[in-house]
Amino acid sequence: MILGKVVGTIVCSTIKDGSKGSRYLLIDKTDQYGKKKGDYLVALDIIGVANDELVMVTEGSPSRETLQTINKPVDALIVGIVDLIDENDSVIYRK
Amino acid sequence: MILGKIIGNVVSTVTEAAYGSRKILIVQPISPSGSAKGQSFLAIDTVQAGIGDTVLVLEEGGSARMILGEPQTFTIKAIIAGIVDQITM
Amino acid sequence: MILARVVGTVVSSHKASKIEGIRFLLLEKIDPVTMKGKNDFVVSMDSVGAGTGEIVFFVSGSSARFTDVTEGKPTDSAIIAIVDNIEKDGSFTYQKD
Amino acid sequence: MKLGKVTGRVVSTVKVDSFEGIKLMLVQPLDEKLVPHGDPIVAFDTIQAGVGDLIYYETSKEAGRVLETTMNPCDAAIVGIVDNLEVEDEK
Repeated sequence: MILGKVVGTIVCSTIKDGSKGSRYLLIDKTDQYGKKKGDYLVALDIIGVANDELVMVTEGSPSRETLQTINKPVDALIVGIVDLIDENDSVIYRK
Repeated sequence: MILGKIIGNVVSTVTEAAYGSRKILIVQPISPSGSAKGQSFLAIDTVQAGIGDTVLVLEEGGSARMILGEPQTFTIKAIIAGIVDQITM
Repeated sequence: MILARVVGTVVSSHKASKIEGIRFLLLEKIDPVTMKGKNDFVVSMDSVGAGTGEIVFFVSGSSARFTDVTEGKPTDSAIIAIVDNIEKDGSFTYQKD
Repeated sequence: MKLGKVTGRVVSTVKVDSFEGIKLMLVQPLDEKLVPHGDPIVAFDTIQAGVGDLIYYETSKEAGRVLETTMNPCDAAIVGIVDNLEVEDEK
């Protein structure tokens, strides 16, 4: 999973993802310290994430491996909100 | 399948249970002319390949499990499926 | 999923029989903040009826086969949505006319 | 599989159900000369790897197979700890 920050939302009225009311968020990829890289992707949110939160994003076909996304056209899925990262025994990110 | 060259090996005792004593080698993807391209990765050996050998690598989990005769639950993607003797173009 | 602008249509008269009758669009990936093109292009199957100039996002890899249009088709890229607006940090960077 | 080094831990309380109870580690991808390559990723750990360990990990759909539950949106999992690494000398 890669790390990224939620920076915005994408609203679409014409969408063919086979489900209603999906929430697509704009994610800026970050390093382990939460520093944004200016490299964006759109990811599906099924867990309820707020703006500016550091999240983990699964990419590719594993994104389809949940009950909500099975057999859906999705290649980036937010799988968790990061509370804390420690690196070499020191906390480098805390929510 | 892709062409690769064996550039190293990895010894590991703590692994996923199913890996057991399987041999793990470091593969550098190469072009048919033998020049390195892209990032190296690890693959399980099934053909007794050694360092310096040019090999055929299969990078698809289902096929890899089929060759090893392992069940669906076995975590694997890349295996070395053959040693290349000669490439003609 | 990656945001992109539809910059053209790709017409191919000689193609695999399995992909006949499907519309192919040429997409340029964009930066969602400046809305400028990144000079990085991809050909994608259209499942939503997007037109030139519209902002869309597309799915890559095996997941691209999971739309009505691309089901069972050999594809690695499919447009799944036309974007109405993009909100970043509380303000709109893009709003469809 | 790819080589990497475990550099830290990641804690997450709000996550998809199938991630419950799984250890998440921060892994820095390395090349065969153990030079860092790209940004760190978050990977599943089911073999009790520790911070500082040289490991190898599996990516994409195969990674989710380290768990017995079949539906699992995991795209990276540590599958082994490296004891010894031998790389051919540059010629």
